[in-house]
Amino acid sequence: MATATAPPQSQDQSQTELHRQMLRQMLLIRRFEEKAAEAYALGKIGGFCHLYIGQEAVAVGSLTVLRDDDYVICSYREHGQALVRGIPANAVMAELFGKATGCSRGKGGSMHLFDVDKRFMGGHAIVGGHLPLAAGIGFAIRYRGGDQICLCYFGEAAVNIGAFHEALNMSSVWKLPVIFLCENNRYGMGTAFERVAAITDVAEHACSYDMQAETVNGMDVLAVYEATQRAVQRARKGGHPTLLEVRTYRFMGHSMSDPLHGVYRTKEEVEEQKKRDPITQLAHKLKDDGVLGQEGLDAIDAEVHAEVDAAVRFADESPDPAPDELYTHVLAD
Amino acid sequence: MATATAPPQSQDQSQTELHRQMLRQMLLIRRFEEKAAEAYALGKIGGFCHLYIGQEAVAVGSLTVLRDDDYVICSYREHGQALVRGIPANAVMAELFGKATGCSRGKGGSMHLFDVDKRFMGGHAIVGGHLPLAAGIGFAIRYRGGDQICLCYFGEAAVNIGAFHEALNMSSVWKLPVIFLCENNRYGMGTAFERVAAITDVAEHACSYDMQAETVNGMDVLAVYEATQRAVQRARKGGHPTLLEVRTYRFMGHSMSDPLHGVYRTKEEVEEQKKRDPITQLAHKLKDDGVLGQEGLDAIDAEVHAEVDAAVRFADESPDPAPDELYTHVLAD
Amino acid sequence: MPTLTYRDALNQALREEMQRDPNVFLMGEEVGVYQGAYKVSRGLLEEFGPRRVVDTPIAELGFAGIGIGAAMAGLRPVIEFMTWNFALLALDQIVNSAAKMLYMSGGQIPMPIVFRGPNGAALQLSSQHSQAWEAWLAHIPGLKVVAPATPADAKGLLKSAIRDNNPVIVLEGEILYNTKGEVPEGEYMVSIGKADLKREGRDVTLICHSKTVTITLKAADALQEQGVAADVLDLRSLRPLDEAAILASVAKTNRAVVVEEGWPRCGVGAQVVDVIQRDAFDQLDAPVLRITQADTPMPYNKQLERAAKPSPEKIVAAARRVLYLE
Amino acid sequence: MPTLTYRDALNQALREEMQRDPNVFLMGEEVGVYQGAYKVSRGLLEEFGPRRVVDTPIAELGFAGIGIGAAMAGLRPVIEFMTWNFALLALDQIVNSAAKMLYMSGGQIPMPIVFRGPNGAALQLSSQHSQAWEAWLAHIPGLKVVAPATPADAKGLLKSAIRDNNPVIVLEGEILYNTKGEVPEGEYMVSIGKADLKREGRDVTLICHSKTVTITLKAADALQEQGVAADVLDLRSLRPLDEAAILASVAKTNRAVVVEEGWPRCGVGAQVVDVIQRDAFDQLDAPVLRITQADTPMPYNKQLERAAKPSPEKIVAAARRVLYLE
Ligand SMILES: Cc1ncc(C[n+]2csc(CCOP(=O)(O)OP(=O)(O)O)c2C)c(N)n1
Ligand SMILES: Cc1ncc(C[n+]2csc(CCOP(=O)(O)OP(=O)(O)O)c2C)c(N)n1
Ligand SMILES: [Mg+2]
Ligand SMILES: [Mg+2]
Repeated sequence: MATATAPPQSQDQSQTELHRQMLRQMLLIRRFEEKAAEAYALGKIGGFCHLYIGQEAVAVGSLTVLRDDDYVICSYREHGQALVRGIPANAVMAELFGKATGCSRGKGGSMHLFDVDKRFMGGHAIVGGHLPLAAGIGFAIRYRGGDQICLCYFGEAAVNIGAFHEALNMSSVWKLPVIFLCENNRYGMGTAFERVAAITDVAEHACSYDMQAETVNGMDVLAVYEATQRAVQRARKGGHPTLLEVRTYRFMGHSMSDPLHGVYRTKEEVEEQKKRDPITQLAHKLKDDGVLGQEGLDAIDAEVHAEVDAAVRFADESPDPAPDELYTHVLAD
Repeated sequence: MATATAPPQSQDQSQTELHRQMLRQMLLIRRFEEKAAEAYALGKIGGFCHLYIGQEAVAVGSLTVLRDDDYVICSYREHGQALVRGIPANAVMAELFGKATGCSRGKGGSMHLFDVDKRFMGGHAIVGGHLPLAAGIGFAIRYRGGDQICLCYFGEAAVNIGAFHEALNMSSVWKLPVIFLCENNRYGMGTAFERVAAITDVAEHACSYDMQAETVNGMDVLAVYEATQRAVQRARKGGHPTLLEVRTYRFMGHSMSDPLHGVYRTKEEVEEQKKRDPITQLAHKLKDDGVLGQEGLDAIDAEVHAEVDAAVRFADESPDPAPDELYTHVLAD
Repeated sequence: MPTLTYRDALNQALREEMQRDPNVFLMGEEVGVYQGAYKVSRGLLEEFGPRRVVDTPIAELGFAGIGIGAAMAGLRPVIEFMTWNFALLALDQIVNSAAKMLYMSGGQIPMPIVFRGPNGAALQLSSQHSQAWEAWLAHIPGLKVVAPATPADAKGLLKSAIRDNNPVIVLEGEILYNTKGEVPEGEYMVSIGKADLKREGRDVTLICHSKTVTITLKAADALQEQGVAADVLDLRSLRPLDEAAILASVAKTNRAVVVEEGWPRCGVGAQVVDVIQRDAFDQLDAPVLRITQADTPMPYNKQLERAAKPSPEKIVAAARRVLYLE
Repeated sequence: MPTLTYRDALNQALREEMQRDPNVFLMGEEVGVYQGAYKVSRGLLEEFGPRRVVDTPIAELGFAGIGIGAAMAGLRPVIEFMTWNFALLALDQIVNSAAKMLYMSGGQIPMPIVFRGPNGAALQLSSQHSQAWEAWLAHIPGLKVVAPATPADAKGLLKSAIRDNNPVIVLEGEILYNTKGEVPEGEYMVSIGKADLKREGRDVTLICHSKTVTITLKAADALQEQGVAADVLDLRSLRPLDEAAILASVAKTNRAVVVEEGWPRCGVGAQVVDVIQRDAFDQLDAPVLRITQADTPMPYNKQLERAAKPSPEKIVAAARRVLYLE
C-alpha cells in the first residue's frame, strides 16, 4: 500500500489544460454548494442537504479519469460528483429545488440525483447500501465482458456497516471491476471515526479481502487523479477491485441542519484544515507554474459564478412536477 | 498470530484426570449424536438437525476452560456444546424430541437449546446472527465490571456476513470480553469456503479489528484447550476479545437431510479426514502415556452409551408440552 | 400435458427463460454446485455454467444488492433466497433500493429483478425458520408479490416475473416443491395480478393462496359433504391484488373466510377484509372471518406446530360460522 | 403541570429511568457527544457518562443485536435508531432474536429492551427516509408497539416501555419532537395497550395514532363546524391493540374512519377494519374507510409530498362519505 503524492509533471499543453479544467470543476462545485446553502436558507431547497465543500478534489481528481461508458455511484453527498460527471448545473439545482426539470424530475432530491445517460447511478441515502449496488454494476460489466469500471464513493463511517464487508468480499472473490473510493473526512455526522472504528486506516481493511489498496491525500487533486488512474487500470484489465482511501475533510456541517463545527470538533480544527483547501492549493500551483495568474483565476470564477447563478434562475423558474407524478414511476410497464 | 500445538505436559494426577474427562465428553457427544441420527431416521426428531460428529474436540477443549459463571452462545450446531456445558443428556435429547422435559420445553428444538442456569444462551439459527448477541453479553459483563467472559461459537461461513464484521468491530472498540471461536470445518452447507471467501485464513480478519487472533488444530483437543486458555486470560483481564480460528472437519452431512459427503466433497476427502478423528487421537495419546488402556476406554464408552440410551428412553417417555404451551412465553409478565 | 412437480416446474421456467434471454442469471446460496438447497436449480449450472448460475457466500444483504446493481446495469437477475427467513437481512435492499429505484430516479432506472425462494413454515423448523412474509412484502409499493400454489402457476408466474420490468417477489414453499400437477409445455405464462377461482360454489367464498390452497380445497370438500358449496379463490398475486375477482365471488356468496399462513395482525387477510367490507358492504351477510397462523412464534414440537397452523378443520368451522350454522 | 416538548418529555423519561435503575442504558448513533441526532438524549452523557450513554458506529444490525445480548444477560437497554428507516437493517435481530427469545427458550430468557426513534415522514426527506413501519412491527408476535402522539404519552409510554419485560418498540416522530403539552412530573406511567379517547362525539369514530392525531383533531374541528360530532380515538398502542376501546366507540357511532401515516396495503388500518367488521358487524351503518399515505414511495417535491400524506381534508371527506353526506 503506497501513499501517493503527485510526482513532477511535464508541463505540456494538455497537462495544463487538464489542470485548468480541474480547477474550474472544483470551483464550480464550490460555488454551486454556496448557492445551494443560500437557497436552503431561503427554503427553496428542503429535506437533508449535504454539501461537498472541502472535498472537491476527490470528485474532480477521480472522475476525470473515467470514460463516458464507466459507471458512477454515490452516497447522499453527491452534488460534486454529479456536476463533474457532466449533469448540467441546471438539472442538479432544479432537482434540489424539487422541480420537474431536475435530473430526477424533482422526485429524488438532493440525496437521489440520477442521470442514467451519464451512467450516474444515483445518490443513495442508506449508509453503505450502495456498496453492494456498485458490486452489482461491476458484476454486470464482467458478465458482459466489458472493460468499463464502476466507481463507488462512500464515507468512512460506512466502513463499519456490514454491507461494506459483504460487498468487498464478493467483489474480490468474483474479481469485479469496482473502485471502492472511501472519502475519509474523519467524521460520520458528529462521530469521529476513531471513536467507533477499531482501526482507522481504512485501506488496511483490504487485507481481509485480498484486495489492492491505496491511501491518498484528498486535498491534492492531482494525487487523487493519479491514484485513481492506477486503480482504474487494475480494474479494466482483469477486473481487480481496489479500496482507495482518500483522506479529506468537510469544511461545513454534516448537512444544512448541522452547525458548522458543532461540539464534536473544534473551530480551530476546521480553520486549520481550511488551510489545506484543495482549490487554493491547485490555484497556487498553477500560479507557481506560471500557467494561470490571478486574472485567469478570476475569469474562471466569474464563469462558474454565472453558470451557478443561471442554474438557480433556471431552478427557480422551472415548474413543479404535475400532480399526477405522485403516481407515476411506481411501477414500470 | 501463532499456530498452537500441545506442548508436552507433566503427567500429574489432575492432568490425567482432565484428559480422561475430555475423552469421556468427546465420546459422550459422539454417542449422543449417533443416537440422535437414529432417532431422526425413526421420525422421533424432526426439522433440521445438525450433528457435531468430527468436531467434538472443539467444544470439549474450549468449554473445559470456562468457569460456571461464564457465558456460552452457539449456532444451530450446538448439541456438543450443550452437553459439555453440563445440560443433562436427558434434557438435550428430550428437546430434540420436542418434549416438555426438554431444555427449552420442547419449543426450541435442535437449533435452539437453552439453559440459562448453565449460562448457555442458546443455539441460534440465523447464520451470524448470534455474534452481536455475544458482543452484547460481553457488553453486559463489562458494564457490570465482572470478570466473566462470553464464548461464542460459529462456523466459518458466518465470516462472510455483515454481522461478523459489525460484532468484531464493536467488540474491539469497546474491549468486550468475548471469544469469537470460529469452527472452520471448511464447508458452509455445500459450499467450500475458498469458493466464497476472498481470504481463507479466518484469523487474518483480526487485522481489520486490531484484535488478537490464533489458529489452532481443532482435531487436537489439548491444543484447543490451551489456545482457549490464552484467549480467556486476555478476556478476563481488560476484556480483550480474541478471534480464535479452530480448524476442524465435520464427518457427517451438513444436517440430517444432507448426504454424508454429497457432490461438494469427495468420499475420499471425508475418509482421509476421519483418520484425524479427535477421539481416536486422544485415546491413542492416553494409551501411549500409559494412562488409559483399551479396557478403560471400553468402560468409558459403555458408561456414555448407557447415559445416551437412558436419554433416549427419557425423551421417549416424556410427555409433549401441554396444548396451551402454544400460547405461553410469547410475552413475559 | 406433462405432470411435473412444483420444483421441476420452477426449474423449467428458469431454464426456458435463461435459454431465451442471455441477460437472465440465477444467483444465491447453493444454487450451483449443490444444485439448490431444495434442488430447484438442478442441472442449471451444468447447462449454463458458473457465469450464469452463481453460488454466493452467506451474505443476503450483499447479494440481494448485487442483484439490484446488476439490474440497474441492464441484466435480469433471479435472486434465490434459500428461504425467505434469511431475506429479512436483505429487506433494506429490497425495499430501499429495488422498490424505490424507478421512482426516486424519476423513471430512469427500471428494476427487472426477481427475488424468490420458499416462504413460511415447513415441518418443525422452529421459530426462526418458519416465517411467512407476504404481509410485509405486500405492504411495499414498487414491488409485485406472487405466491403460486400449483406447479402450473409456479411455472407461469415465474416466467412472467422474470419478464416483468419490476421487482417481483416469488413466494414458494418447501412443502410445495414435491407436489405434482399438470404443467403446460413451453411458452406458458400466467399474468401477475389475476386470482384463480379453483372451485365454484354459491354459499361462501374461501380466499387463500400458496400452501393454504390445498387445505382450503380440503375444507371445501368437507363443507360439500355438509351441503355447503364454497367458491375457492386462490389469490396467486398479493400485490397487485385481484380485487375484482374477490368482489365478484363475494357478490355471489355474500360471505367470506380468508385463509393465510402468516400471522394475523396486519396480515394479507386483513387487507382482503378491508377490500371486501369497503366495496361489498351491502352484499355481506356476515362478518368476514380469518384463519391464520396462531399469533405466536412457531414452536418446534410437532403437536404445537400443528395447532399453530391453519387447517381444514379451522376453515370449515369459520365457514360454518359465517353461514350461521353453529 | 409543566409544559414540555415531546422531545423533553422523552428526555425526562430516559433520565428518570436511568436514575432509578442502574441497569438501564442508552445506546445508538450520536446519542452521546452529539446529544442525539434530534437532541432527545441531550445532557444524558454528561449526567450518566459514556458507560451508560453509548455512541455506536453506523451498524444498526450489530448494535441492535448487542442490545439484545445485553438484555439476555440482564441489562435493560434502550436502543435508539436515528430513524426507523435505518432499523430496516436491524429487523432480523428485532424479529428473530428479540421477539422470539423468550418463546424459543421455553420461557427462560426475558427480553427487557426498548427500540425507539422517529418513524415515518418528516419534510421532504424523500423515498428512503420517509417510511412508517408500524404495520410491519405490529405484525410480529413477541413485540409490543407504541406510538405516542403527545408529550405526556411520550413520557408515560417510554417509562412503561423501559420497565416492561418484553421488547417494546417506541415510534416517535421528527415533527412531533417540537410539539408541546402538559406533562406530569415524576412517576407518570401510561399503560401499554390502552387507547385514549381524545374527543367525544356520537356521529362517527375517527381512529388515529402518532402524527395523525393532530390532523385528525383538526378534521374533527372542521366536521364540528359542519354539524358532525366525531369521537377521536388515539390508539397509542398498536400491539396490543385496544379493541375494547375501538368497539365501544363504534358501538356508539356506527361509523368509522381509520387514519395512519403508513402505506395502505396490510396496514395498521386494515387490522383495525378487520376487528371492527368482525366484532361490530351488526352495528356498522357504513363501510369503514381508511386514510393512509399514497401507495407510492415518498416523493421529494413538496407539493407531491403533501399530496401523498394524510390530511384533515382527506379525513373530513372520508367521514362525510361514511355519513353518506356526499
Ligand atoms: C444505515 C444508516 N444509518 C444511519 C444513517 C444516518 N446518517 C446519514 S449520513 C451519516 C453519517 C455518515 O458518515 P460518512 O459515511 O463518514 O459520510 P460523510 O457524511 O462524512 O460523507 C449518518 C449516521 C443513514 N443514512 N443510514
Ligand atoms: C443468514 C442465513 N442464511 C442462510 C442460512 C442457511 N444455512 C444454515 S447453516 C448454513 C451453512 C453455515 O455454514 P457454517 O457457518 O460454516 O457452519 P457449519 O454448518 O459448517 O457448522 C446455511 C447456509 C441461515 N441459517 N442463515
Ligand atoms: Mg465521513
Ligand atoms: Mg462450516
